[in-house]
Amino acid sequence: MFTATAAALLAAMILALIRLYAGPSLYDRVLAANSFGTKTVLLIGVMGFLTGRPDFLDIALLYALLNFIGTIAVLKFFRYRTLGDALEQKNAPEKREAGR
Amino acid sequence: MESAINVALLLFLAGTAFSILRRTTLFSVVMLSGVFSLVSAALLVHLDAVDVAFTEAAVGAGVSTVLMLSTLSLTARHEAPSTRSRAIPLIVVFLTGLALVYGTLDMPRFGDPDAPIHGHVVPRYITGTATEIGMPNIVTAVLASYRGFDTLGETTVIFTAGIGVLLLLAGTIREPGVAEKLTAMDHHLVLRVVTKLLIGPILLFALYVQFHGDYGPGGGFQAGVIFATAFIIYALVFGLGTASRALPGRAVRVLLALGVLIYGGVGLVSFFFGKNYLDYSVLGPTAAAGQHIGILLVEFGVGMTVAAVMVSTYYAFAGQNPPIGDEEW
Amino acid sequence: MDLRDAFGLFNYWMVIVLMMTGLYIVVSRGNLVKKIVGLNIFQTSVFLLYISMGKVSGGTAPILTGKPEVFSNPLPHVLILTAIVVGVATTALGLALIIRIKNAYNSIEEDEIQKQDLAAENAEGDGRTTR
Amino acid sequence: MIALIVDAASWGFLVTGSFLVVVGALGLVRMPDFYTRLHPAGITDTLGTDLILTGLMLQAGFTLVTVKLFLIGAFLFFTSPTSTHAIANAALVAGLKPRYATIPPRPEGAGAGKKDAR
Repeated sequence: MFTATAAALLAAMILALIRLYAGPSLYDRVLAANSFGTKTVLLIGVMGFLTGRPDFLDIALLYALLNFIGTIAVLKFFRYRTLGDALEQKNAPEKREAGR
Repeated sequence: MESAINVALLLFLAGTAFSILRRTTLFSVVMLSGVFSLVSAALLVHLDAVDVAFTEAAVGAGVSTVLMLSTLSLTARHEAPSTRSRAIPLIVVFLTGLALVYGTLDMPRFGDPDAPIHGHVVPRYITGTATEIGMPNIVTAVLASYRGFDTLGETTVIFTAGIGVLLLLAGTIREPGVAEKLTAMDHHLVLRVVTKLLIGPILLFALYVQFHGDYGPGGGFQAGVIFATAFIIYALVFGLGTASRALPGRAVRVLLALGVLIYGGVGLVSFFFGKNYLDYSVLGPTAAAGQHIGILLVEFGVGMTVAAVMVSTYYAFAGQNPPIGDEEW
Repeated sequence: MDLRDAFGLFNYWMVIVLMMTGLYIVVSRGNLVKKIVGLNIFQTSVFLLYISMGKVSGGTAPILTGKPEVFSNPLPHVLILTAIVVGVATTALGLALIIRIKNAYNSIEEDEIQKQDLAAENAEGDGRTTR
Repeated sequence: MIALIVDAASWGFLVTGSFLVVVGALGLVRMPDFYTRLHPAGITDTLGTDLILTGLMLQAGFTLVTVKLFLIGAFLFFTSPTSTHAIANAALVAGLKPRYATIPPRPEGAGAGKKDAR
């Protein structure tokens, strides 16, 4: 049963990676990375049960606590340092205005 | 299933590495390298290296992404199209790769219990940990006691790197008043509330990791990074000024040196009892109890230095003046 | 070499693929931040090589449970654990250098920096010959 | 008997959770633009995650492992929606427009389709 769950999680991770590689915008990548992180937390948990030593959940706990920092950092460096310039796209003055 | 997970995770790593190679938007590169670290942590758990996975998780989940993003915000966001020839590096890389693959043909097969790496001192460490040190986590025992010298060296390297960052960036840190205004996220009520909720548990978890390292995965290196991450989140959301009121930069610099001093000092104490440097067995009533006290103190020093290096690095990065030439981005 | 052998070396080969990808990024790309990311990939692949060598089939994580069990080799774990934190500290140092380079040259592309260096050198050389 | 029921319930949770996680990931790939992708990524992941963790908790019984699993669930319950909110906010602030808006976009937002193509 854990095997089936692990297989499902791996499949979901592949799908999230496809979105991560494909983009197209940076936000899609951040979203995919974030969702990939949640799936990794689950996979680490299930892997503990698969090997019969489920007492190593501290790593999953760590990711559950800290994984949103990357997202906050992205939001912050977008909005407060870079004058709201839309990423992956230069010369977009109207968006720069929206950012302020 | 075991080997399927192994193969799948290795393929994820390769795919992510190729994707990093192809992207030219540096923000995407940073996000991908975060995912790379995540997958490698899962793979390390799979390969039984729970302590290593814990360290990779602690570092990769926050600190390295935040440092990379702050560098990007100070430098550039796009990679300029390269004008160099691709052929020569490709040939070099292929030849090196082939030579390395040829080298692996003589290596013991993956998982071989009779491989030479498992001989020598390793059986001694595994059997000795229970009797000589008396703690369940073999990795912590080897790290802090059997190979305490190595770890002292590594801690000193981290300390030196922290000093290097401060030397490079301290001259260009901007006025604290300006920094405060620029860096707080006042409009984000959701983020402020959730961050407030989470900082307590993160600090508690760091303490758990610091002092539970003898029994489970964890120890000073991991706990130091987690402590630092808590302060970095605080600084990200509530502003650099608020964070440096809670933990002033001067105090961080004192802790930076104090951690290494604690480590070295514990070693000196055993001199006074007529033992070798970093031999903790004299510190307690019995040898095992002494080892336990010594390892706790040493790990505490490591945690202090690592946390201080990470926090002072973040302070230095976040306090930089944004470059003047914004328009060219 | 039969299939079993090839499977027994799969981990090492994937590690080499990762290592070479990292090396290729470092050698072929001129952007300094990307070079640092490439170095990180190279570094992680070395970590995986060490940990793969330490794995014992049927072994478990080297934390004693009170029962007699086969443990994977703890020594590579110790070496790599410290190396990861040292790695992030040196990465921070590299990034700090990049920030200073950006301040001095207003660019983080290696080609551009070399061009500026060369121009400065030539100007200096001209000054010396006319003197 | 009780053990059998707990086991069956745990399997039920695990299967449903795995199904939801896969469906969410599928949605992440198949949905047409960034804002629609937020739904499968954010909502289904939260429910799928909690179901899988509940299934694992039933397997672990009353041990420290269950406490840790509960904490993982609780923290993900807070952080996952927060990061979804943060990304959506960042995208909106940076000027990324929804591809299929029901309100006709203002003239300056006319290039929404073009923007998405990048």
